[in-house]
Amino acid sequence: MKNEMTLSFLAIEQNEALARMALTCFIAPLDPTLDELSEFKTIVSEAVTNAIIHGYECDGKSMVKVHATIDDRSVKMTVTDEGMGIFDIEQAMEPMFTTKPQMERSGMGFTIMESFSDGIRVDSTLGNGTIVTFEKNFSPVTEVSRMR
Amino acid sequence: MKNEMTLSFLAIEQNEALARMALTCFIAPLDPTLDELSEFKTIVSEAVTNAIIHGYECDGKSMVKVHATIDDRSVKMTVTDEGMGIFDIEQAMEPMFTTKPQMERSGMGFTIMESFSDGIRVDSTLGNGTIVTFEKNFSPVTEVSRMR
Amino acid sequence: MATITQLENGIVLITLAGELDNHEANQIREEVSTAIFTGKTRAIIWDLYQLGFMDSAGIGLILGRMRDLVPVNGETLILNPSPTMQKLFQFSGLGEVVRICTVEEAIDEIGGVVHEK
Amino acid sequence: MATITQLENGIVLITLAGELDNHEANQIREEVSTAIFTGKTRAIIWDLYQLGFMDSAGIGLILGRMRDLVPVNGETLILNPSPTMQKLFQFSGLGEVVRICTVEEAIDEIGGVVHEK
Ligand SMILES: Nc1ncnc2c1ncn2[C@@H]1O[C@H](COP(=O)(O)OP(=O)(O)O)[C@@H](O)[C@H]1O
Ligand SMILES: Nc1ncnc2c1ncn2[C@@H]1O[C@H](COP(=O)(O)OP(=O)(O)O)[C@@H](O)[C@H]1O
Repeated sequence: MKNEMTLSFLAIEQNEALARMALTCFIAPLDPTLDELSEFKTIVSEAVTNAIIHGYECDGKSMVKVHATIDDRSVKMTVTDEGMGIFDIEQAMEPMFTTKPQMERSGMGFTIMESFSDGIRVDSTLGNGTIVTFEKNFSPVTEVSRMR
Repeated sequence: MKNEMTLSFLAIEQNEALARMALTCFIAPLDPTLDELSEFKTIVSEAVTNAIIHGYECDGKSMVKVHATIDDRSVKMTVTDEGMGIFDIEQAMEPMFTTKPQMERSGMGFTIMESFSDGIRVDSTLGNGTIVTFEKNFSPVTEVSRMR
Repeated sequence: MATITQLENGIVLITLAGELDNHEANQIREEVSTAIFTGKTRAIIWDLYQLGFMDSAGIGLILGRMRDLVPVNGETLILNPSPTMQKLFQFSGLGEVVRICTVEEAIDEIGGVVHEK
Repeated sequence: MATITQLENGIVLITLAGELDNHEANQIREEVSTAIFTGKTRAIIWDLYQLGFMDSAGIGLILGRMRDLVPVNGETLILNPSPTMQKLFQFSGLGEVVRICTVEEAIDEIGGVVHEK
């Protein structure tokens, strides 16, 4: 199947749940396994949270944008903010690296996004914002692997 | 509270559920009553379905756009398509009027949208598309009126 | 989702669940229609007790099936809609065929035989 | 949502439900921290059996509370995460404190007294 959506929302923490819900509903027709679904949800949550709290520091007035497409059983997603950008992308992607230890961030976001997706790409310019692009492939539907 | 979101999606019928879900999740922090919630969901469903099936005739390539804001306990929403537009808005809003009886449309969409909202406005230009704007006010939260 | 049961005496019971929107109505229309034209249907009971959501597409679906029954002068009853759905039926002039009752009571009203399960 | 129970012997049981994301972690952090600093906490049991979703914010919350316990050399056990959550704990080096067991078994491991409810 083919589908496409864009969701934009204010940079407030409440909208983390909104983004997860909308994207979960978007991929539901692919009939993902429980594990695929929760991994995808986790990716969405990590990327969207980063845009809200790092990109915009929860300013409550800027907009985070999530764009997603379904092409057969592959989902592509980009999470975009026009916020502060990342100083050193390589460093940011290291496990345990965080610039917000005082907020008890674990620095595991990018590690999780990498592990749970089939490809991630980070583009960022200091002062201009960040675009994180993912791809995740969903397994073919077989009778036994689904909950229905 | 204040919040804002925009959701765009391809004109396919599957996305009716996506729009309902996303908007339901968006207004959840208002802690609406069950009736308020299901009336709001119905409004969303009617307007989005119209954009998909009347505006774009389910072309599967054009995008429907839903924009919503929360200001205190009032929600404003616009559903926009750049599709075929409405020939005669007054006639279209009459109960039982439909241009798609062969699809078993009941012609009750606008009547429902009017009844369940606190204000509706329809702007449309033939060949250019339609914008439907709603307002719905949610009752103040009281201990007894909520399910929690 | 629609579960269709052929009861005695030409009564068809349609139990709806999930969310009945335009997409879902288009998915189940054929199955429901076929069931009605199989056998001598003289009444339809729609049980909405388990239905979580319905918009005007549900009205269209039900009105369409009422039209199917016009030639045989058939009856329709709609059971247990939510308060919001009930309003939709009122707006559409279907308030009179709505009942808050069990399927057995509805069968009784139509004049069928109630069978113990 | 976090339900916090002070058990005997300085063990605090934190039962999580719903979705633990950054927003939720920030909502419950203070309550959890306060509970730990009330009384002489020497061990925390996190029961995730009813938790529907967790992302790295949950890791941050749990690691933060493990740090709270460092001065008293306290123990932490994480019970019954979903397969996806279990992966998050592995990635973060917390795999060793994860258990698939009942709260009673966890108390037993820590060396507390199991009370019948
Ligand atoms: N959208 C973003 N905008 C600005 N900085 C970001 C963004 N996403 C990530 N970062 C930076 O990368 C670091 C590592 O991110 P991540 O691995 O998700 O861990 P965490 O969110 O726990 O800090 C963050 O601490 C932050 O400095
Ligand atoms: N977005 C739209 N674009 C074009 N025409 C529309 C749109 N929305 C409504 N209409 C027109 O208005 C009529 C009445 O709409 P409505 O009351 O929702 O009933 P129904 O959808 O059942 O036909 C439709 O049949 C259609 O001709």
